[in-house]
Amino acid sequence: MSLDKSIVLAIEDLTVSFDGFKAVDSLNLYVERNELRVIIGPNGAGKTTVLDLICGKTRSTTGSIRFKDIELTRLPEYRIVQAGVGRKFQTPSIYENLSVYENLELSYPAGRGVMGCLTFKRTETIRERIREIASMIFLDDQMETMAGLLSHGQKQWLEIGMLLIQDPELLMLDEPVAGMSVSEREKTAELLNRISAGRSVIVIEHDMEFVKRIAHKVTVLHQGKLLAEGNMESVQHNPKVVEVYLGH
Amino acid sequence: MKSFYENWLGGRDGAVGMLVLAVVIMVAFPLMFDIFRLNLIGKYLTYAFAAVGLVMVWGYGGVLSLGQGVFFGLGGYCIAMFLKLEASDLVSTQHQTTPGIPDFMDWNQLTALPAFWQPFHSLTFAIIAALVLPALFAWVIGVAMFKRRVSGVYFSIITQAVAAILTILVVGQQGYTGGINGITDLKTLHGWNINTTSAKYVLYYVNAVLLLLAIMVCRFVLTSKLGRLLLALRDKEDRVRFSGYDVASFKIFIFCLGAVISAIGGAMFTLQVGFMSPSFVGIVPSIEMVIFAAIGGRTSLIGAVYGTLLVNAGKTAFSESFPQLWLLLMGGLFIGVVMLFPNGVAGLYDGWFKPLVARWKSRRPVMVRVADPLAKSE
Amino acid sequence: GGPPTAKVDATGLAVTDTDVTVGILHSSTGTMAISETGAQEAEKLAISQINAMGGVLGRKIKIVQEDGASDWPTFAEKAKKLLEENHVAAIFGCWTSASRKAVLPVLERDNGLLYYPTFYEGLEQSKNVVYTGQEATQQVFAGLDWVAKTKHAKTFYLIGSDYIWPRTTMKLAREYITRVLHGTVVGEEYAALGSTDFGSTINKIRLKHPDVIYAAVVGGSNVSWFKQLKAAGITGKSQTLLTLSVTEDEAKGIGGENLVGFYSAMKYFESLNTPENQKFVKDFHAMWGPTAPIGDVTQAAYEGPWLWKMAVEKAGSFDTDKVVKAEESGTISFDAPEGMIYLEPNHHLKTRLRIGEWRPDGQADIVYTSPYIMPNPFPKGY
Amino acid sequence: MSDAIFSVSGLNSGYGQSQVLHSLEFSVANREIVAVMGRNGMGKTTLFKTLMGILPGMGGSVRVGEQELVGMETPQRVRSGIAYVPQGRMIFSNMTVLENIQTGLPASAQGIVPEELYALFPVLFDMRGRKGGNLSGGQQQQLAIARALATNPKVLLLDEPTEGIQPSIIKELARTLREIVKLRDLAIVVSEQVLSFTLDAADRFFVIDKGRFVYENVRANVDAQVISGYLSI
Amino acid sequence: MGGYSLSDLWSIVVMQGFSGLSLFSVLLLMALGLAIIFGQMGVINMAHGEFMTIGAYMIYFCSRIVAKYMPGFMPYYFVFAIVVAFVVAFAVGYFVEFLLIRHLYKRPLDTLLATWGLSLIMQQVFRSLFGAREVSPQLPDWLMGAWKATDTIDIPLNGLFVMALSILVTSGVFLFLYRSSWGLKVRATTQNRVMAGAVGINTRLVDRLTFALGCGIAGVAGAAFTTIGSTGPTSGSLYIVDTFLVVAFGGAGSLLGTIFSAFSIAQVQSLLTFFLTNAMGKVTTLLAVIVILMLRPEGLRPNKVRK
Ligand SMILES: Nc1ncnc2c1ncn2[C@@H]1O[C@H](COP(=O)(O)OP(=O)(O)OP(=O)(O)O)[C@@H](O)[C@H]1O
Ligand SMILES: Nc1ncnc2c1ncn2[C@@H]1O[C@H](COP(=O)(O)OP(=O)(O)OP(=O)(O)O)[C@@H](O)[C@H]1O
Ligand SMILES: [Mg+2]
Ligand SMILES: [Mg+2]
Repeated sequence: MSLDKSIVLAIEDLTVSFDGFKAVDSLNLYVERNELRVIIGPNGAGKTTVLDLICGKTRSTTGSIRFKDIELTRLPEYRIVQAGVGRKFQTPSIYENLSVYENLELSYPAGRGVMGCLTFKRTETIRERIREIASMIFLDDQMETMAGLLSHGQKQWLEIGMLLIQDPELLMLDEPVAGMSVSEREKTAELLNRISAGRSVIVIEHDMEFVKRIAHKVTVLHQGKLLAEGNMESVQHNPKVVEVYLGH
Repeated sequence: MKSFYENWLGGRDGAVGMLVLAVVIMVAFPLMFDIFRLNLIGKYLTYAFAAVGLVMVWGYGGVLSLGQGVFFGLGGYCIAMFLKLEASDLVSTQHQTTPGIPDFMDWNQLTALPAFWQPFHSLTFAIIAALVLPALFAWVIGVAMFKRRVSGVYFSIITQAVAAILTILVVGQQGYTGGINGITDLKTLHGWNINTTSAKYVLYYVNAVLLLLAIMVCRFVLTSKLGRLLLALRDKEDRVRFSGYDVASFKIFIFCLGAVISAIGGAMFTLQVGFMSPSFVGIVPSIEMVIFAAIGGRTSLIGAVYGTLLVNAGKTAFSESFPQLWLLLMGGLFIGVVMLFPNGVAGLYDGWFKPLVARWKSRRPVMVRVADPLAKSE
Repeated sequence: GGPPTAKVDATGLAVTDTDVTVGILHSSTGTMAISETGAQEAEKLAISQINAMGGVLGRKIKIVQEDGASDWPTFAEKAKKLLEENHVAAIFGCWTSASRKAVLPVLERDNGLLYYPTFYEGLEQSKNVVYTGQEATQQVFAGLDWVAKTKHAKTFYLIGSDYIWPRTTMKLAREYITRVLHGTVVGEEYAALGSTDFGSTINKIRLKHPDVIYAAVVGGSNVSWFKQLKAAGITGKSQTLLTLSVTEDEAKGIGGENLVGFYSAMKYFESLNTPENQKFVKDFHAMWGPTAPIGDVTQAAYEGPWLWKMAVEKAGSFDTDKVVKAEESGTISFDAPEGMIYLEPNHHLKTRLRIGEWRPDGQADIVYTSPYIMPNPFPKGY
Repeated sequence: MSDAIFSVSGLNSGYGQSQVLHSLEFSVANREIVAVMGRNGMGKTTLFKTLMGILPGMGGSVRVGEQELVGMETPQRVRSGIAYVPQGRMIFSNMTVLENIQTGLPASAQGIVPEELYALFPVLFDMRGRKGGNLSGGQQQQLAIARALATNPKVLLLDEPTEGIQPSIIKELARTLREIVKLRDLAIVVSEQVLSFTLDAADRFFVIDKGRFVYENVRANVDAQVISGYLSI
Repeated sequence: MGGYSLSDLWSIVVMQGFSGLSLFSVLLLMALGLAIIFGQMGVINMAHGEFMTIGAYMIYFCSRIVAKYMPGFMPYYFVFAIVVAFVVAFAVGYFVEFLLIRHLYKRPLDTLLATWGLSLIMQQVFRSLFGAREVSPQLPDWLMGAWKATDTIDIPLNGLFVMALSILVTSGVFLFLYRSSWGLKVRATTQNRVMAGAVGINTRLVDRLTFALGCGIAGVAGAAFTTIGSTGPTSGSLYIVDTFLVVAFGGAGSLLGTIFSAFSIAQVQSLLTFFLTNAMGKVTTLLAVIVILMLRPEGLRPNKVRK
């Protein structure tokens, strides 16, 4: 079967079970190019696990994940990344003891081998790119700050920046605005809308206001299975979704 | 030039440190001590290689190797094999049943030189082997462990087991290795008597220069992007992995680098002390090497040298003055350092000397991040 | 006072008109301290007795003590320090072969003197060393003769710790058993140093029913070995066991009750019933306490300072070369606690071998004393 | 307030050299829910850690009833009646859900988890045998709240409790907190950055900015616009 | 195996099986204390061997006292002396935690250095108190004999004793850690000390008693090992490497893992040393451990959760 050109990620019949408990249960999910997809669903629905499966952190029991014709289920993590999949973790995962600049630099996709690292030079192109990304994530005046000293929201942005600099074709964000202040949420929404141009983005989020602002299409998971899929409007009024997730 | 200064010496702080160290070991010590003491210091400085290697592997690579003695020993044995063959010429071994082979082989009824000893007739081979063998061995262990993501204490325990295995093998195969006695009675290097005073001075200086070079190489690695990557690895290994790096290959590299540096120390040990024995391969010396690095400050290359010197000088001084009670003093030293100077000798410098200088220069205090008490300490 | 220093010492040794400095180099710490303590005590006893008698060439002996810390490189370092910094006239010390091998090049280079007290594997003779313990042939052959004869032993099981002394010794023993005694070696086994589990070994031994267990296990393993033997029901009542590595020192650690009926082959036992020995035992206990055990090595260590004194006085000088010449003259003998001993030109002693049968109180009954045995450190054909 | 069960005065705190909280002053009545609102990095977590004695603090007074807590170690404070749900969950990940809850239970409970806790968070009952670390983010948050409630506290401190929790449970949680203070003698302090939850739950509002309270009001008088203003600068 | 009678072979199989089991109980008893201190608390206690030595010396001490003042009590004193060993090692552990360890929970790696120093000091103290030579406590006869199960099968009584003791101690520790509220506190504390404090656990007390308990168990182990091993200032160092190996191989933090690991190491080692030489047996066992750790990077029974 050849992939539809516009489909970047095709998850088919994906299942993973932990000691008999099926966290993801024969899931099918397709993400298109340039699409910003939001996945919602109750706590424990399997959202994070799906991302874990895509980026190779967890290995599937059965099923396939294809990213542009590449089968990801058996690739080592760093190859998946090199293929163009970037992933942000639920809690900010940055190098607290390095500066913002260094955080971004380490994520720049050059010199990824041992020798490459030893001979790596900060060229003007690289510097330029780092500055560009930094201003995109609102951190251009914090370049030399130790990442550990940033506020929670800034850390989240920095991690997004670290992914952006790799220019991935698929970007996955797990609860990017959890713990952010209201204004930061707004800025983040704006940021996501901006970066979804030219790539596909998967976002997991519980903040419905935020979802509304960014989602092209929403997928609802429940107990590892697909519960509903569609635009925000239809999903929000889906009685099943209200029942298990949104509440009355 | 600038990049040499920045990358190999580590900027101003590093260059000053290097300079002080160089003056201390290359000028001050030779002026202060007679050749006997200087030779002792030379011996300590060979351990410093292992400590520097551990700073890289443990301090920066974040994996605690409890088998660093294995590499020190491998390096030392390779050179010792060459020297032993040279010392076992037909004339000096004429009373043996089989003249021309090392004495311990004769005692063990070997009648011919084992094949794996043959190439060690060549000094070039011995030197290459002293560097390549440990690296290769480290690479094998590294690939086996890091590719499988063995880490933390499991890695430590495995390296310890490797040290135990090697000791048992070396001790058990005494016909081939000299057993527990080791390879003793080494005399000349290409006809050059290594036991004369002048030879000792030469070896001391060669050793000192090599040590400084080793530190510079490590500096270079640490100031390169790889150094920052190592820092990142210790911080968030998963993030590094998901930034597209093959984490294992970096750990393997650093482990091999540490191994080679330790091996140079072992080789220099053999030359300066005139023998090599399995008591460097085993678990206890490996732990002692960790202690040198820890006393030095774990993440300080130069600190490792001072740490090694401090511990060994303490050991020698205490045991000469109090042959019956010196263990108490050594134990006290270790505990004292841990309790009072959590970051070792380097911490003493960073935490006390530097702020003093900074205050003296009345710089603004920099904002530091206090470790979050709720975060798990691991 | 004796002759002036300029006459007795031409080599810059630490000799003055009133005293002479020697070194004692044993392990005070680490795993070997257990064994080396006795030797150290005996050397100090001998030196204090010699000093009480007026010293050597009219000079009182002063001691510099160093700790080898059970670590061979440390032994080499400390020997070097004693010779190059303290300029000692002689060193009494070392216990393991490995420490001696480490010290040997230092001695030869700096032309020092070492008095080495332990029974050992032989295959060595240095002009700078006097070996006051037995070399392997002295300890092995007569003992094997004795078991073969009195116990009509035909089958032997050899077990030792895994290092050079047991391995070399067992090699001699195997040759002797098969070639001279026409017996068979039914098993040969080496336990890693420090191993504490002998379950499998003991089961293997059972399977073979040997007439004699011939043992050379050392250190902490030794205690485990005998305790586990006893617990497995293998005791002196039912099994002949001849060991080369149990002296009164070890017996104290093993516990006499675990050794009863087993035999040791040594040149000396504390229970030796001669006036010289009784005086020695009395003096030793007066100095180091009534419960301090005196083993073979302890006694051999005691001989060191005395032999040195005799050699120095014969040479009329502390000068190493002259002392060595005196030692090699073949005329030095000493009425030691073990009986008369003769220093042979090959730097080893001509002595007797004794077989002791262990009693519950940690002492041995001497059941056999051999004639004098010439030291033969390089036996041909083994 | 006279019937204050929890009162804080002159509280200063910070990290190392830098002071974060500046003489905070507030009290909470029994059966009252107080919300501390504030943007990122304004000192909410610092406040809670100081109250718990996890950060040493730089002076001031913290009282539960008549008892002064300053100077006490953290566990003593807990025994004096405060309980804490930290930001970022901090559950014991190698222990089962049940065991996690049990760590909070007083000795008198003999390890039996009160029904009401499970009623509140049914998922915890279903997963009581699973390792805490294997739970999803939201499930862990629920567990952390349950663990704190299990200590049967007089004062409950919740640091951004809604982070990562699904909307229906957030609504449920607000209802439940109100329920709990109705049933039990309990005062609740909850920190949040978003208004919707606290508007449902809290009786009184504080806004913290750079370590100082800049706004205080009771619900009846609260102007959501004003608070939102503070929260979205 | 030609040349041996069938009954011979049978009895060897039985006795060999038994020596595997008794090695298992020795390893287990050694490892239990460390499984608590290292496995649970994360303290790399290099002085663990010395705590065992305390136990061994306590047996010696008691045996001397009893032999001198109450010779009639001699056959029974051993059991009593084990309790003394526990109490003394526990007390020493209590103080060591107070003076040293509690300052180091935030930097677990430094415990290696500090406890190494501690072990040197303890060795010197033993040497000063009891002399540099090995000592031999007088053991009751009933303990040192063999039970003649059949004509050709002798089962060592000390092995049975150690086995019984290790079953006892293991079940004690198991109940303590997994069935008591105290154990819950221990596990919570060791996972996150600050958070445990924040749910009301007196972490200082928990830490101190837990560490002391681990030391006490080491004391019991040392006491029991007087029946099979030596008692001298450095005796403990004979056990320390194996002890760490067993705990780590099991998967730190898992008591069941420790039991499995002791069992498998013991059986493999005892089998291999029977068929190979002693040294090669040991080498092969270590190699097997390495290979298995490679396949299971977090020990036999990893205590793994998702990160
Ligand atoms: N390693 C594991 N072992 C056992 N159960 C697991 C494991 N990993 C995940 N689970 C279970 O799988 C389910 C899905 O977890 P997941 O983290 O994917 O949920 P989620 O949708 O991200 O929830 P949330 O919104 O709360 O973050 C949960 O019930 C969790 O307990
Ligand atoms: N470990 C630390 N070391 C030094 N400063 C810190 C540390 N933790 C927090 N701070 C500083 O203290 C201030 C208050 O932080 P705090 O965590 O209390 O904020 P918060 O209101 O809880 O924010 P958030 O909404 O992000 O949780 C911030 O400016 C922060 O930079
Ligand atoms: Mg999730
Ligand atoms: Mg906060």
